[in-house]
Parts: sequence; structure tokens; C-alpha cells
Amino acid sequence: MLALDQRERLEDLVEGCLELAIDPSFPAVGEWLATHPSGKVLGHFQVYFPEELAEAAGLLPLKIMGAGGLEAKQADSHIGSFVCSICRTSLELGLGGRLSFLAGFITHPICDAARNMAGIWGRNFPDQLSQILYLPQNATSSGAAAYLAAEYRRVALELSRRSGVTVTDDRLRERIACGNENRRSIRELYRIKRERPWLLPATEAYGLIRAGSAMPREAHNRLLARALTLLADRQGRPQDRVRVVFEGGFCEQPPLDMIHLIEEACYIVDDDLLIGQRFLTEDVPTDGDPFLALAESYLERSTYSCVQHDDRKPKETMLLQRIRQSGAQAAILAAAKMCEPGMDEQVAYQKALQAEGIPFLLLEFEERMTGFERMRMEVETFVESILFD
Amino acid sequence: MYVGGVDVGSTQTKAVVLDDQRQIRGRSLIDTGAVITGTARNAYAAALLDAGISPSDVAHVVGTGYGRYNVTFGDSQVTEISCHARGAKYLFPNTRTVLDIGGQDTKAIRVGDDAQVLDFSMNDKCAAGTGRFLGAAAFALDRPLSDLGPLALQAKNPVKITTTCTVFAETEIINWLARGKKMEDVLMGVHRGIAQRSLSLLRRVGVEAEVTFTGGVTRNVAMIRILEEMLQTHLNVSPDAHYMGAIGAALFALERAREAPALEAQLNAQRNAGPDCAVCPVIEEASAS
Amino acid sequence: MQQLAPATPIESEIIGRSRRDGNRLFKDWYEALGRADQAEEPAAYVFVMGSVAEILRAFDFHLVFPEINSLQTAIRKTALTYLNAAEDYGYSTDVCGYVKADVGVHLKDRQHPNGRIPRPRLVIATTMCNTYVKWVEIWERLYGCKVFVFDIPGRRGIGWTAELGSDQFEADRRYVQTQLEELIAICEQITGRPFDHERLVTVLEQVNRMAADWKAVLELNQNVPAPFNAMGDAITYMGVLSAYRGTEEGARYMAELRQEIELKVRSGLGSGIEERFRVYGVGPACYPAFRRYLELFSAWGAVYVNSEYLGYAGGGLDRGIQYDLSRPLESLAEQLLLTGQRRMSNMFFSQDELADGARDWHADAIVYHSVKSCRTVSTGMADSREYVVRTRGVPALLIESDLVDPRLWSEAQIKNRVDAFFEALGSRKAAAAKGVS
Amino acid sequence: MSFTLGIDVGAVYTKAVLVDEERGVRGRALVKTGFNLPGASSAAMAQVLDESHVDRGEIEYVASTGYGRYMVPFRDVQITELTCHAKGAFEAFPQTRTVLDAGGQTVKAIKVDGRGKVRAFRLNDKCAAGTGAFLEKTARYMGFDPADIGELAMKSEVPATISSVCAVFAESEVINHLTSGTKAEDIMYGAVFSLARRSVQLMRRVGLEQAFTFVGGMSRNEAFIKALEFELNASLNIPGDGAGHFNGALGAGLLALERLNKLKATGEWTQVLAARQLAASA
Ligand SMILES: Nc1ncnc2c1ncn2[C@@H]1O[C@H](COP(=O)(O)OP(=O)(O)O)[C@@H](O)[C@H]1O
Ligand SMILES: Nc1ncnc2c1ncn2[C@@H]1O[C@H](COP(=O)(O)OP(=O)(O)O)[C@@H](O)[C@H]1O
Ligand code: SF4
Ligand code: SF4
Ligand code: SF4
Repeated sequence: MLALDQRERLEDLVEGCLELAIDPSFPAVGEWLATHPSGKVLGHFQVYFPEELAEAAGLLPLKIMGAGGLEAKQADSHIGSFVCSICRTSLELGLGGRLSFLAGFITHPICDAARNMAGIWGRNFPDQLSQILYLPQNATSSGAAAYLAAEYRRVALELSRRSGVTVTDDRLRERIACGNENRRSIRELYRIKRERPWLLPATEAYGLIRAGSAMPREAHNRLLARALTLLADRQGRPQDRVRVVFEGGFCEQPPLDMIHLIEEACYIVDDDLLIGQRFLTEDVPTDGDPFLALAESYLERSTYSCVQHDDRKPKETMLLQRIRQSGAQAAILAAAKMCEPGMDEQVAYQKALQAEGIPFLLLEFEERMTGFERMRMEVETFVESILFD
Repeated sequence: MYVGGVDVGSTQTKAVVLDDQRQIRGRSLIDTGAVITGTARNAYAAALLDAGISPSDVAHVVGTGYGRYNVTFGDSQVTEISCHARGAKYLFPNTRTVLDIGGQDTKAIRVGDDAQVLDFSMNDKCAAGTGRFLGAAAFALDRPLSDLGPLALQAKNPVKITTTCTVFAETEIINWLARGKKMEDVLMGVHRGIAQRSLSLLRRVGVEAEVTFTGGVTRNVAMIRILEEMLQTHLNVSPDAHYMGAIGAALFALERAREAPALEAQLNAQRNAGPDCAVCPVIEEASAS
Repeated sequence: MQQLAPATPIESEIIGRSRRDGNRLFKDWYEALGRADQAEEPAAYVFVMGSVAEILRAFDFHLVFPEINSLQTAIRKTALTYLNAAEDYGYSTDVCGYVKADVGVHLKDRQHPNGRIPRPRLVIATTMCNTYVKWVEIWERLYGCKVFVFDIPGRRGIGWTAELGSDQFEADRRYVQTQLEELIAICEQITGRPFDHERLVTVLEQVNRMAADWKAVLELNQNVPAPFNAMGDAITYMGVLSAYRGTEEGARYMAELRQEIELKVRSGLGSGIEERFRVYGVGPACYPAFRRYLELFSAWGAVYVNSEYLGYAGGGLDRGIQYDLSRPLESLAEQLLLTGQRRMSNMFFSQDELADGARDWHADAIVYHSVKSCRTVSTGMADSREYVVRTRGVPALLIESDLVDPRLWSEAQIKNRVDAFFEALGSRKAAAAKGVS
Repeated sequence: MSFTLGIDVGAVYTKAVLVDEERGVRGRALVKTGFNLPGASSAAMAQVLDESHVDRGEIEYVASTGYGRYMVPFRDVQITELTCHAKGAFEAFPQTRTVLDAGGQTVKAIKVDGRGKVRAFRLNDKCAAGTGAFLEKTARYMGFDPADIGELAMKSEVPATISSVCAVFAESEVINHLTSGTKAEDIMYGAVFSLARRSVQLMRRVGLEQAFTFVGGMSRNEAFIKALEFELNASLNIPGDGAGHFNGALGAGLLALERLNKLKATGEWTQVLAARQLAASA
């Protein structure tokens, strides 16, 4: 039914991806389950999760990142109004019975709300494995890599118990190789977007990447390969638009309309949308201890996000670097409503850009927002202040 | 013997007189005015008039509602949560869940066999999704409140109201009309928005049949219909549903009147006496400085 | 119940002592900070959940507890000034109020209503709260001070425990101990002093005494009537516990407190109000309306008999941890991990423990205080409440306000909730009493 | 003679300002926005043409702004009200660095640079408690006409405290005040003050750099100005003679003029005219 990698036109491919990405019935997962009758699915939360672990245990990893189109009918009574939307709609997916195929749900210490999700999930779905994978926050400690490798082993063991498939080193290496191919393709997409943004709008790149959050890795690799082939033939010419970096999409996802709206007047040349899917910036070694290889890649060869602390990567320095490397003129500093780390970081970013004299626009969004009039005004004013002289 | 219940709501004040057989003998409803004590008194007097009795016939009066402490002539106060539960349980003995949508607040209550409140939840801080939302719609459309429900039921393509703020709702309503939407479709959107909010409160306490719907918004047929659809269950709605808080208060009054008055007085004194708890020394220091 | 014996002069001296002394200790505390600021002695900023005071004391760092500073601005009714300063600087109204109140203090040149706070030389965030990490990054930017994120892997899920000595536990412990050693090296560098193992042993011993007494004090509140209010005086006790952790004064205070509470129990003295309801607290105290908050309860004769807050915000000493003084560093690493997993990050999964606690402390109900500022403690509250009500059959009330922001205190609405809850609880208690007789 | 027109379609009022080649204001008009936004903008244009005895044909360029800026059928360009308010305020007071615009449903603080360009801005939350709607509700509730808010509040000596965070709940507070005998003017001024406090907070968030210019419909409300100046502890520039209410439209008119001049200078103007003719004939 999907056969996205067969599509003739990039536009069709992207459209298929976007439909797939925002469909809360997870059609690609359904397709996989149809061919793997005894297969199980592991849900994992934003931002980064080593999906290779789940795959090596025979589980299909599914990134749970809320559902902007969903009304949080039931979840609202479990989670207070001061919590971001992604937590709520993620829970709604579960309470509404849309994730009945899950064997478990793994969250991370990215923020206080996300850690609480492990408890909430566990209370509401007692049959599922519901845990926190404690990614290290003291990345420069000499004990961090060994600890993380042990933590990965622990999770692998828990997953094996659920799936009945032991995670062997060889199997894990094989999955890492597949993941490497995936990350390479994504890096290539971002390179094109940085260098020739008129060829690849951010919405399209977003759709292509997000589709991978809910389908087997191989299928996504084929899809990306197809997209890159089609992209090579694409023609276009640059227009007079402001080149911006979009920062703030690391966890809760802005609605597509919002990215569209920004793109009407800007080129989004780089961003942190779905940063978890490209958190590792180089190939993970496929020799040696694969658990350690994954752990070291996370600590040593990775990008940044405001929910990961690393002395060596002050976030504002990293943002400035992202802006310079992509040749952006300005930045859009967005934060999801009620997202503590996002809102905290917004202030630091703002001060740093002020000091550098780089224009920026502060935006607050919510995945489920539907009215964009106010945001349109803010974006237009911002562009007017840069373009009109 | 007679007893009275006066429910001073943010929007409307309701008073009820019961006899000792728990029959309603008089009722009244007036808009809550600027002088609350006066409003409460007037409503009470009107209910007495309706019942054809004089104040001295009344053994006990309970005040409830947000202005319950303004019922200065009352003998005691009970929160409207307990009163709605009590009233609903009396009129519909199989009630397990009560939904009260009033002018400024919406409450979901789970009740036990003895009409005790087992659990409740209510909106606070923000008046979004309350009866006032309908008031705003009525104002914006320049139609009387009582027209809204029947109109909404004619909707074919309801719009989705995105503004949650009761005050700004007016603008959104006008906007939709400006964009050529039909009045009934817009109204349906407004009703659905309110129902949706109520539902989330209800889910917080758990929806168990039977569900009894109380408060001023019960006068709105569309709201009853929509809620029934969304909950997929029948709602008990009494013709006296708007008076439910006052009825409950009167039932409490009856109970109190029958208890030993001395004990009652003692309890009251206790509750109204200032607190004498031990407080943190840090605080004492703070208030001294 | 015991008859109240006439108070001897000694007894009247003892009762109320912990309140007076707590008060004095806090005054001393802030005065010492003021002197440290003037003398530019090294100060370390730490948090109540995982303060690592044990190590820092051994280096004679002045400890600054920003959380205590923030709550003090609320208690002194000055929080709004600081919150506004931080919001004007750029922080959203939806950011944790503790963070903002503290940022406000720093923007106002560290002038706190209780005195001037020294500048940080070293700041340590444990990962018990993720906002701690964002918070220390703020000071790092303001002062360029050394930041140490002390990563203590927390509890992984419901029903998950790592047994002491298991592979799992060992992996975590090695990580924690490595970090302890790295932290010691940093302290040596900053202070220019070698680490003093003897000192560490003394401090640990002090903590052992405090923990044992604190545990006893909390358990004494299982008595009926409860000798103290766990959301009233106990907040002062807990403040001393955190601020004076591992000191001689702290150990003496806790011993004397225990003596006072024991005496109250022997004399049948309650918390100062006639006890009609006993409630078990979840969530922090309401500092912006501290007194009013308690009054809403005491008006119903409701006494807080214990609170989960006293556990994690007291640094996890409520279960009376004891360090093994023969292997100080390892034991410290072990206990950091254990208290982190069982008493602090445990709060996400504590539903059954709360219900058990309510039973053990003979509480009639659980009261959740959900605070908008703090997603760490509040995100799961509505869900946990639903669990204890449904699955464990414990009546529970949820109140929403804040621990520092007075704008989030809406008294009329909160009073309505509290009144309705106790009306219902009262009638249920009465019905139950009838059923028994 | 050649003119440009700025038209500001607000949530409450639609404002039009006619600008001549010398940047002078040649006419202005104010109509209620109501349901029909295109209709309101046409009515405003008709009114301004009528009053200034100018022909439609003499208007060479129209810039629309305000929340209904896309609903002006005869516009040549649309610009946001933030850019327009900055422009208008800067024209009237070139030393302006912070602009406060308070209208019926929004309050906006804008930081401008030495050339009148927008540097940063903040808008009120999507909650009525921080907007003029709150004042109107309070006034209506006490039985006064919203137009008399300023006059009423100016009589107050001791403003009452209004602390509710919700404009709807504030009504109960108003009732409580009335019950306890507080005078209507004190309550009104209390409400005005609470709004002023929120507005100044927005200004602080963009940096509070002097000089301050206050525009929008609320700049006609004397009590609000007084409360703002008290909160700021500084004086405000206010375009005289009610001109502050037309500031957005003025900014739009000026930006239209600048755009027109640029088009003429680069020679693109003939293309624009040709395109217009084509459209008209089609
Ligand atoms: N005739 C009516 N038709 C429809 N709705 C009504 C009618 N009368 C009152 N209402 C609704 O009831 C609300 C008042 O409900 P009520 O329970 O009296 O509130 P409160 O107790 O807060 O004053 C009004 O806001 C209005 O929406
Ligand atoms: N003559 C006046 N005196 C005092 N206030 C006025 C006057 N005219 C308008 N206002 C205030 O200005 C508001 C409308 O301002 P405006 O800037 O036109 O808003 P918008 O652009 O949203 O339509 C009204 O709600 C009213 O409060
Ligand atoms: S959006 Fe922010 S607050 Fe919400 S889960 Fe993600 S990081 Fe946490
Ligand atoms: S989120 Fe909670 S625990 Fe964390 S710093 Fe804020 S108040 Fe403290
Ligand atoms: S959004 Fe509207 S209803 Fe809600 S608090 Fe604000 S003014 Fe009140």
C-alpha cells in the first residue's frame, strides 16, 4: 500500500511521507505487523533513543512524539495544564487505544515532565515495560561511557525479556550499520538544504525524516535513497528570502502550518527539528563492543540540544556555529508552550544573539495550535524589519 | 417545619423552600446583582412568598454558592459541590456522577450511596468553557440566551472554535460570521467547546452511570443533547436542575434542623473561629519584619 | 490516651525550643553567608536533593541553597519583585518560579531579603531534577563559575530496584563514585587544599546521627494526636536538616528536636489544633500563602501528619540512612545512589508508597499540592491521585497553586475545594462511624 | 496631486489616513469594524475621500495593516501593525525607542531603533485579562458606557485592588468591591491600573528604553495614560488630538509613500500601472 520508494515525483513522495507522519493510526507499523504476526513494537519518547537496541531485540522501534491533530480528551484529566502538549497527546495515543501493539514505552531524563511519563505510563498500562533510559548528563566524566554502555545492556536485556530475542553483538552491529546508512542519508539531505535551500524546503526535509520515526529502518533507507535520487534532478532558482535557522523543534514538534508559514518568507537553512534522529553526527564504529560504540558515539560524536548537558558544548556557542555554518542571517528561537528546558534556553540564546547582533524572533508554539494569525503577524513583522529598508 | 436553601451563584441566585417531607414549596431565581447580600435576601424573600410562609416558619437556612458567606441571615454554609451532589441524589437516587455547569464554573462530582462526595474536580483560574461562554455568544449574536440551544441544534456544518478565552470568544464568533458561516454552525461550535471542557473534568472523576446534569446550563437543550452524544449515555435532567444547589442546601438545612441544635452551634463556632494552629517561626519572623 | 501532666519548668523550656532554635539557626546561616560574601570565601551552590554537603563540608565551602533562598523570598512576600525581574530579563511566566526568584536575586546584585548571598565558585546540580541542570547553566553564564553536573541515575520504573551488590547497581555505583572522585579533584583545585578523609568521616558520622533522629521524629507523628504539623513547623525542621546537614549544630538540633517531640507525645500534646482529620501530604508547601494555606486546613481540624515532601526535599534522610564509616567514599557513593533512587527520583512512582504511608500514619486522606512551577513533582500528580483513589481506595484531594509565585494563589477557589473535600470526608467518617456502632 | 492611503483594520475600529507627497496627513477616518471587514475598509476610504475632497483616482498606493489587513480588497501591499506603529510613532517623535500600542483586544510593546525599524516586540497573552476588553467588561458590568471609562476613572482618589487573573472572575471581585461600598470610580481606576501594570510589564520585556510613545485607541483614555506614567515613573509621548488612535494607519500611509517613491525611482512603477490596467480590463 505504501510503496513510497517507488514514487516518480519527489512532491508525491514527500506528500506520502507527511501523510504517514501525521497519521495517528501508524499505517506503516500496521503494515509491518501484518508481515510479522508475532512482532512487537517498542515505543520510545523524544529526543534520542538508540533504536538499534530495539531492532536487535527483534522489536520495531516507534518514536512517540505526540499527535498534534489529536484532542487530548482523556489525557487532560491525567496531566495538568502546566505540562507541554507532547506529553499529553502521547498519553492520549495510549489511552485512546491507538498503541495497543506496544510492548513497552521508554522515556529519558530530558526534562521533568518526560521523566514523569514513565510513572504515568506504568500506572495506566501496567502490562507494558515502562521505563526511563538514563542517558548520562555528566558527559565529560571518565565514567560516563562505561556507565552508558552498561545502561544500554540493561535496556537490551529488558527488551529481550519482552521479545524473546537475545541481543547479540553481531546482531547489534548489523543494526548499527543500517542506522549508519540512515544517518548518512539524512546528513546529505541537510547538506542540500543548507547549500541550496530553494531545492529542498524544510517542510519536505521534515516529512522525509519524520516518516522514519514510524517504519522499519530498511524501508526508510530505501525511501531516503529514492528521495536523494529525485532531488539530484530537481531544478530551481534562489529567491529573495531571509535565510534563517529554526531552533526549538528538538522535542515537541511545531505544527506543519507553522513551518510553512515561516517558509513563505524565509529559507530555513538549518534547524533542530527531530534532532534525535540525527543526534549522532558520524558513523558508529561497527567493530569492537557495539554497546560501547553506541555509548561513545552519543558522548563524543554528537550534536547538541538543550536537554543534554555537556561542558564542551555550551548551547549558545553551538547555535552560533549552526548559524554561521549554514550562512543564516537570522534565527527563529521557538519554544514549545510549557516546555521548561526550551523556555530556559530561549533566554540564553536570545542574549547570545543580541551580543552578536544577529536578528532573531521569539516564538511560542504548541503542536496542537490551529490559529496562526498572531504568529503570521510576528513572522511578517520580523521579515519586514530585515528586508524593508 | 420548613427549611431554606439559598444558592448565591456568580450569575444567578436561586432560593428554595422545602417542607419537612422534602417537598419543594417555593422557589425563586434572580440575577446576582452588585449587592450580594441584598440579592440573597431578595431571592429568599421571593421563595418564601412563593411558598406562602413567613421567615419565622423556617427552622434553618443554608447558604451555598460562591457568595455563601453573603447569606448573612443563613444559619450555616455548605459548598455548592456538596449541595449539588445532595440535590441530585435526592431527585435521582441512582446518580453516581453529577455535572454542574454554572455561570463561572463547571464541576464534575462523583457521589456515593449516601450522597457523599467521593471525588470532584472543577475549573479554576480561567472561566473558559463555562456558562459564561454562552453568555458571551448571546451577547455577540444579540440573541436571548434561551434561543441559543434550539438554534445550535439546526447546525449542519459546525465550526471549530479555537479561542478558549470567554472574553475573546465574542470576536471569534463575529469572525466566523464575517467569513459567512451560519449562525447555527458557529453556535454549535461554541456548545461543543464547552462540552469538551466539561468532559475532561468528568473524566477526571470518572464517568459512572447514572449521570445527573445540574446548573443553569441545563436549560439549554443543545448542551444536553451534545453531552449525551459525547458521553454516550442518558443524562438525568430535572426541570428543577437550575435550582439543584439550592435544593441540596435546603436538604442540608433539614438535616441540621433535625440534629441537636446545640451541637450544631458548637460546630459552627468552631469552623468559623480563627485558626490557632502552630505556624512556622520563619513566617512569624517574616510578618514581624 | 495519657493525661496531660503539669509541665515542669524543664518541659516548658523544651516545648517550642526547636522552633526558636530553628529560627536562630536560619538567622545565623544568612549572617554567615553575608560574612562569606564580604570576605570572598569560597561558596558552593547546591540543591536540597543531592547536596553532596558531605564532600563540600570537608573542604569548608560555604553552602548556598538557592531553593531555600527562593522560598524565603516567597515567605517574606517579596517573591513577586524577583519574579518580575527575571521575567523582564526574558524568562517566561511558565518557567519554574524557584529558578526565576533566584535569577531575580542575582539580577539584583545578589541582594536577598535575608542578606547578601556570596557569589558562586562552584555549583553542583544533581540530576534529581532536570531543571537543576538548566538552572546551573544560568549561573555558569552569569559568573563563569565551575559547573559540575552530578549525574545520579534515578529509579528506572515502577517495580524496578537495583539491589545492592547486583551488576546493575555496581555499574551505577562506579559511575557515581568516579564522579565523586572527579568532584573532589575539582574542590582541591578550587580551594588549593588536599582532601581530608578524616573530616569526611566526621561529617558522615554527623549525618548518621541526624538521619536517625529525623526518622524517629517523623515516625513519632504516627501518634494520635500528631505532635506536629508536617506542613507547618516541620518545614523549619526540614530547612535545618538540609542547611546544617553534616554539622555539629545540625546533629544537636535534631537530637533536641527528637527530645521535644518525644516529650510532646508523652504528654499527649498535639500540633496545636484540635485534631479531627489527619492528612498525608504530597507536593511542596505553599510558601506564598504559607499561613493561609494551613488555616484552610486547620479550620477543619485537619493536620498534616506526614508528607512525601519531607522525604525528598530533606535530602532523602527520612528513612534514616547510615553510612559505613569504615569505607567512607564508597558508602557515600552507595547512599547517594540509594537515596536518589529510593527517596528522590522515586516520587514519579510513589503511588503505592503514598497509600501505605497514609495507612501507617493513620491518615484519613492524601492531599496533593500541585505546583505549576515544579513539573518534577507535579506532572504525575493528577494521575497518581486517580490511582490512589481508584486502586487503593484512599480519599485524595488535589489543590493547585505554587511554591513561590503569589499570582497563582487564588484563595476563593482553593477554599471552595478544601471545604467541599472536608464536608465530604466528614460525612463519610460519620457514616463509617455509624456503620461500626 | 498624488496621495497614499494607510488603512488599519482593527478588531474594533477601522482607521484610515490619507498622506500627501510631503508626508503630511490630509485626512483621516474612523469606522466600526463590525462583521464585514472589506466593507468597513471601503467605508473608511470613502469617508476619508469625502472629508478631504480627494478623488479615488488621486490615491496612487494603498497599504493595509491591522488584523484584517488581508481583507482590504483595494490594497497594494499589506504590512503588519507592528511595523506600521513603529513607523508612525517614529515619524511623530523621532526620539522614540519604545512604542506601546493598546487597542481593543491587544497590547503590544515594540522596541525601535534609531531609524524607526522594529527591533523587538512583545504581545499580550491570548487572555483578555491584559487588554482593553477587560476594562470594557468592567465598565459595562457596572452600568457605564465604555466610552466613559477614562472620565470615570479620573475621579478616583484611591484605586481599588483588582487581583484576579481572569477578566471573567474579576467581575466577582468587582461585585465584592461594590458590596463593600467601594466607589465605582475607584474600581474602574483599579482595573485601569491593573491593565497599566501588565502593559508596562510588556514594555519592560522589550527593554524599556526611553523615549516612550503611546499609541492606539487606548491613548485616548486619560486615566490609562495617568496610570501608565505612574507605573513607568516617566512621561509618555502621545500624538495629540486623538492622532494616536490613527497611528497604525499613518504608519501604513507613510510606508506606502516610501514604497511608491522607491518604485518610481527604480522605474518599476510603470510595470505596476500596466499590471493594474490589465487587471481592471479583465
Ligand atoms: N434560560 C436560559 N437558557 C439557557 N441558558 C441559561 C438560561 N438561564 C441561564 N442559563 C445559563 O446558566 C448560566 C448560569 O447558571 P447558574 O447555575 O445559575 O450559575 P451560577 O450558579 O454560577 O450563577 C448562565 O451563564 C447561562 O449560560
Ligand atoms: N474616544 C475614546 N476615548 C477613550 N478610549 C477610546 C476612545 N476611542 C477608542 N477607545 C478605546 O480604544 C479601543 C479601540 O482601539 P483600537 O486601537 O482602535 O483597537 P483595534 O485596532 O483593535 O480596533 C476601544 O476598545 C476603546 O477602549
Ligand atoms: S517539550 Fe519540553 S517539556 Fe515537553 S517533554 Fe519535551 S523537553 Fe520535556
Ligand atoms: S522544577 Fe521543582 S524540583 Fe526542580 S528546581 Fe523547580 S521547584 Fe525545584
Ligand atoms: S483566558 Fe479569558 S476566561 Fe480565561 S482567564 Fe483569561 S480572561 Fe479569563
